[in-house]
Amino acid sequence: MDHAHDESHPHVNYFFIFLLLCGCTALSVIFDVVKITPALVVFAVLAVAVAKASLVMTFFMHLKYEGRWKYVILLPTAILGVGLMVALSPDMAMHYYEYDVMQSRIVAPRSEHGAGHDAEESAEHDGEAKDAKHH
Amino acid sequence: MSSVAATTETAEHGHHAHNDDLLALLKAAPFWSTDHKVIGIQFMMTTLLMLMVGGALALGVRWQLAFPWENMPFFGALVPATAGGQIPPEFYTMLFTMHATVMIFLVIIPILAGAFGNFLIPLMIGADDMAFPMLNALSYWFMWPAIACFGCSFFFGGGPAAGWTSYPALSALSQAAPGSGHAQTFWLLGVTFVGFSSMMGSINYMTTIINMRAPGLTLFRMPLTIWSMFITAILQAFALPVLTAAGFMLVTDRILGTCFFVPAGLIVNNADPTVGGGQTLLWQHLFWFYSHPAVYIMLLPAMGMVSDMLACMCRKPIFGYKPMVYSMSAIAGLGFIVWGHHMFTSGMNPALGMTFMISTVMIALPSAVKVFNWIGTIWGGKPEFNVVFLNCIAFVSMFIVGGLSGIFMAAVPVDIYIHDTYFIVAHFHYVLFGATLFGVFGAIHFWYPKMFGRYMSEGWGKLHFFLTFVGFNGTFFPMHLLGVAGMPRRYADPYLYPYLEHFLPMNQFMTICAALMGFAQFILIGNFVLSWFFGKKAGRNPWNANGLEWATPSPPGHGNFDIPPVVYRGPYEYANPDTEADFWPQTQPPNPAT
Amino acid sequence: MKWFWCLFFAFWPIVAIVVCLLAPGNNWWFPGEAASPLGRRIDDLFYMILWITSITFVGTQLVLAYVLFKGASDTEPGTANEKAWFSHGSHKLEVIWSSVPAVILLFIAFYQLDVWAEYRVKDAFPRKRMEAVFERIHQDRQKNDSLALAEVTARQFEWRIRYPGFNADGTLKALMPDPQPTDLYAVNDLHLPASAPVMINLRTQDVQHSFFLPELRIKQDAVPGLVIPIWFEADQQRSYQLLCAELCGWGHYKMNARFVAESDEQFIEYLRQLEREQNEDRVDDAPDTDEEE
Amino acid sequence: MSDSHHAPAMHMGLPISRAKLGMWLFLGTEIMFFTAFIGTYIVLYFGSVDATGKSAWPTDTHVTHLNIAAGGINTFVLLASSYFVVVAHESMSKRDFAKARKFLIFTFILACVFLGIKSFEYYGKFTHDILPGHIPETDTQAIGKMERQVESRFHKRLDSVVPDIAITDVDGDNKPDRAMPTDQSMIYYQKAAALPQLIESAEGSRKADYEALLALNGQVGVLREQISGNKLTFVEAEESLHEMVEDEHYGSILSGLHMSTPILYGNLFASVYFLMTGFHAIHVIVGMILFGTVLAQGDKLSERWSNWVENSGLYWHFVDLVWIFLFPLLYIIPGNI
Ligand code: HEA
Ligand code: HEA
Ligand code: CUA
Ligand SMILES: [Cu+2]
Repeated sequence: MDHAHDESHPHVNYFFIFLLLCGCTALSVIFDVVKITPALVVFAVLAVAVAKASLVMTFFMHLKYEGRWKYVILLPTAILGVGLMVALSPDMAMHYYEYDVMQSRIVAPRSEHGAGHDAEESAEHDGEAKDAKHH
Repeated sequence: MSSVAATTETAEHGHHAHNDDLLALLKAAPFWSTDHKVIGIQFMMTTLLMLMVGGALALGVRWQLAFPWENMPFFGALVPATAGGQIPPEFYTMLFTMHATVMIFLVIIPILAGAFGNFLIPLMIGADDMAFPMLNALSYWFMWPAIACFGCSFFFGGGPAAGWTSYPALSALSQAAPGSGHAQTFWLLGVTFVGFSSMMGSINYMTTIINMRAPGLTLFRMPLTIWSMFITAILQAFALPVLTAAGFMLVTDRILGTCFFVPAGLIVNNADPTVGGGQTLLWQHLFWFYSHPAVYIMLLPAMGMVSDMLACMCRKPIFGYKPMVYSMSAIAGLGFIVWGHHMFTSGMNPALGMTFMISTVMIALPSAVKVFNWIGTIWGGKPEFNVVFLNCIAFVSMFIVGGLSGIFMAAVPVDIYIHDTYFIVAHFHYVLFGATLFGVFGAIHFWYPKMFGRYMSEGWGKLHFFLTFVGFNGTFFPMHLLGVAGMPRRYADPYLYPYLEHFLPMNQFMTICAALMGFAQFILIGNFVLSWFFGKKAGRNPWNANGLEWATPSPPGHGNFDIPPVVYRGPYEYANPDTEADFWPQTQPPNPAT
Repeated sequence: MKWFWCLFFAFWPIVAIVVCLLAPGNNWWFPGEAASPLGRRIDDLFYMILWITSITFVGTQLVLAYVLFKGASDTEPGTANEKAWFSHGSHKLEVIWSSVPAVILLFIAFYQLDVWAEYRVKDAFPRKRMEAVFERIHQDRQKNDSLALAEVTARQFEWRIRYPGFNADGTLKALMPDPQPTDLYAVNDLHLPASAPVMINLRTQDVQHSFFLPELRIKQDAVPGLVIPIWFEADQQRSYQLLCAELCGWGHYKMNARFVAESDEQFIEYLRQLEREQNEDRVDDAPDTDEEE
Repeated sequence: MSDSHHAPAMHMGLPISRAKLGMWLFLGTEIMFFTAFIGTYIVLYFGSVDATGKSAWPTDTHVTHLNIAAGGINTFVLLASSYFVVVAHESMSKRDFAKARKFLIFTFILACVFLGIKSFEYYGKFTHDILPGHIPETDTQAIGKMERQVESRFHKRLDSVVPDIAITDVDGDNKPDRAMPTDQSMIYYQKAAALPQLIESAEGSRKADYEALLALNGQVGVLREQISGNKLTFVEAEESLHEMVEDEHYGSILSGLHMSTPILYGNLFASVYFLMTGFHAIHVIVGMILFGTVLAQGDKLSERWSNWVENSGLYWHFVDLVWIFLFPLLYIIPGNI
């Protein structure tokens, strides 16, 4: 059924979409520069990314003009993708068990490098600090 | 009416030319062909070869378990890594790793999806070829780099020694398994190549099945084989990329110094402590996210083919066609959310453990539906007890055993005890060999006439079946007992432990049975090769079956269908009272009288 | 011939069942009765599933044999009906045979949850009973000290065990996450009090291993990078086999040790003994766990 | 499964071409592929905690040398290239092939620009040794790394300046009398030990070289002793390295060395960064090959290539999409959580 590409869909002003996308990118950079509350930045930046993605998909990838098959392909993928991350979180992101060898104790900031450091360093074994109490 | 029935008798006409056609085709392009049938047969030959290789490795494993540290006769001399025929423990590790790798990545997956998928899909949906023939050929030829990588890994690298699951840190730090050197890296590359091969195949199959069906072949008129191949392709397409990604991460961990799977502070074999910050459980999650769906990739096509064969052999419609389709889809869907059952003792979050237990036991439900429907199909049928039928029954019977042992493991508390014991080994050999391979043996006998225009020998086939069945159960049934007794898997010498000492005779018995089963495979290979030359000639539709593939000449020429097929009904109209014959091909126009 | 095959398929499940029935008598079964309360509950669950699956197994194989025999006799020459039964299935049957297993399966799943929780969920650990042990052996502990009595570190291919040492006043110290100068060390020999829940911290120094006590039905992987607490309770005062159940390299099969469950007094005496040995050797500081021999 | 005998419909399947369907399915698999990477990154991000249990992912762009500006510009570059692909495809369907070619050339150039900027970013990381496996995560490791670097410079210079004969020749006749030690560290040790003797017999610049090496040898010894005795804090180590580099005798041997700042989870960060951007870059290259094939047709570009352009376009938009998510995830968000 290899019929030629159909030109049925209405004309889209691609340049306008492009400008929108550029605007979005600028927005996310602005969010980064103007420090509003960090959590808000994350949310805003992700929202902008999703907006950009949907613009690209709907117009550049012509999804707006495709049949319902688009959902059949994209929804399961999206569910699986999000599901994978959700399922990984309890083990990888939020540990149920304690770390064995911590990456290190907190690295003291350069300026306040002081006396206590030696003691701390010597508590390490094999160049790695074992974490004392953490949950 | 019986224009097709007639062709069965008169199939000789033109058949000869087509046979030569195929031979000519093979001759003209012994290596490179984009014809799906040639590719399917290429896959078939390669995987049967690999079955022998994987089986030989298994016999090495069995030797060590039956006669620990004794010199392997004649075989030992062939393999340089053995110390004068004796299997050193690190070589034992490599043996079962390679055994599983070969069997899973080079036998089961490619024989189902590669050989049968390729050969059957276009024929059964009435297409002249796959959607992307070139991609298809590539998917076969990507097997060879994979085989080469596995070969390099085994023969030049020292051997991958982390099991087929290759858990880090054992697989990520080369010092952890000193013998494995570059082998593990090669191994991972091999898996990546197999992945590419499957990937290309699956996209091809999905496109072909979605868009190239013959007129009239609606989704719910597709044979279950096609449904199963379709669902398998979906599983592959969405699960495999995750393994490929994880594989890349593990490769870079090994050779580029990344640390996705390497936590800090590991001191392996006196080396400096590692500095990474990665997590080993991540690999297990990503690996099983693919490899659990993969076990259904290794089963579903066999389920589909067995359904078709059973209906045809019993001369009876498949019992519950739609439930069969839905249950396969359910298996696939649920298959994506049960992977954690391989990690019950891994230190996974206990809440995840509960969730995975519930989803895992629930996956038995669609399997139950399928089992009951197969039995329902035989019920009231008129079976002919030929090789195909026997293998199908073995499939059902063995799948029940393998599936039921899965229930033990799905229950987390019980799995705490039986995890990583021979109970697991028993389980997966029952589903992989007992179910899938018997299904495949049946399918080989069933579609052989279509592939080569000749029957395989019935007598030798039955002998092969008998020996394999007996040998198989003799080898693997006792493993359940070993597992309950707490014998851990992947042990080169379990008799080190007093509580396992008395299992030596049982293991020797199992090894003898394994050798018997191995011997039986020579019969299969012999039957396969010799029937090519001496088999009884077969017409277009030797089994009086309904599927579209039987409307082509045997073997089909280039382009498959000499008469463009039009489909009028589903593939299971056996014993329909509206027709005289006890079958009613999908392509046969409706009877004007009714 | 077809009768032969019918018998063949009917025969093999009988063999399977006979083998299973013979198994316990021939010592082809569990390595002794479970030696811990949790282990017994695991065994009970095992037997429950065994019953359910056995019935399913027998049932399905019987039906399979039946339909085969029926098929064989229906194809005898001269049987009345020429064609097979024309049926595309039965909705009622489908509903029955999917809902009945569904109920059974859900029962299996939910019935297991609390054993699992008790075994692995930290908040469900038998804390009270563990504390009673600390009391009996006079452990000097703060509120937040680890419940573990020992730290077991797996490495290729042995088990290293670290116990807390003694205070000057003779009380046992609590186990600290970091090695302490007073700690006591042993290799491949784990001693802990019997008849009470005891906890260890499991870690690994290199690759993944798995702590497996078959007689107690306990198994837990030692995961690189994590410290995993496990508790168990041995009924009898004797020694048990401890093995490694996760592939960890060429020596995986020989990575064994023993676990000795003993009375509280014997346990303390064992630690004293360790202390004496360590001091005799004039190893003043604790040997570094990570040092090579 | 119905046995209804309707006249069969002539067309089965979806109303889109096989190639496009195949491409979409392929994109589905690609989504899963990148999901694995991005998911890995996200969970490792949150799992990489310090002693307080908070995520300790390195966010300070001064130490990670993450170049937000470069990332931002690259976003524009890719968006623009995506735009050109769409209009190229539009021109193709309007049969204006010359125009399509022009647009595709723009796309191609923008892809090159993207890769150029990417290599610039990579280069910045290479020069600061922000590479997986190379990054010290604690002060101790940073000091250790400094020691190794100094030693390796010292050894290199030893190798190039002191001839092998100096240690194999015992009786001074310039002929080897004994075999070279097989152990590399032994060679360095013996070469260093031979320095005083060499100084006596050498002249001019050679002599100066030897003297410098001898001085450095003494200094390395002091350094080693301090480090093994845990006597050096990071700041002191940094100072002493600074002094060594400035030293008039042997400073030139060590020129350019500086302390690497320890970055907690820096190796994991580098792993993730290079893997994700690297695989994205590989996808960009594949896209360039796809467009390159069209451009290679030159004037012969025709109707036949319309599908090709459409499908490579879909692929290209996907590559763009991945970047749309990578940019905030890698560059912007880490500093804000
Ligand atoms: C074709 C391959 C295949 C198939 C189909 C299955 C099917 C199943 N598997 Fe299996 N499995 C493997 C291949 C397969 N498995 C492999 C290779 C491993 C080991 C990997 C390794 O570690 O190396 C493994 C390991 C494995 C484990 C991990 C064990 C461990 O390591 O501790 C578990 C745990 O839950 C499990 C469960 C199941 C279940 C519940 C099913 C179910 O799908 C089975 C469902 C079927 C039935 C239940 C039978 C029919 C139903 C009835 C007759 C109805 C009535 C039944 C009841 C009421 C109970 N499998
Ligand atoms: C499809 C998959 C498949 C198949 C078909 C088989 C088939 C067999 N397997 Fe395999 N096996 C696995 C998949 C499979 N296995 C997996 C995944 C593992 C887990 C590995 C791991 O832990 O990582 C495993 C592990 C495994 C073990 C456990 C090892 C251990 O844990 O220590 C054992 C032990 O008995 C075993 C035995 C056998 C035997 C005897 C056969 C027999 O059926 C084989 C029969 C023989 C043949 C079919 C070939 C006959 C050919 C010859 C005799 C030719 C000789 C040829 C020449 C001399 C050229 N297998
Ligand atoms: Cu340690 Cu296996
Ligand atoms: Cu599984």
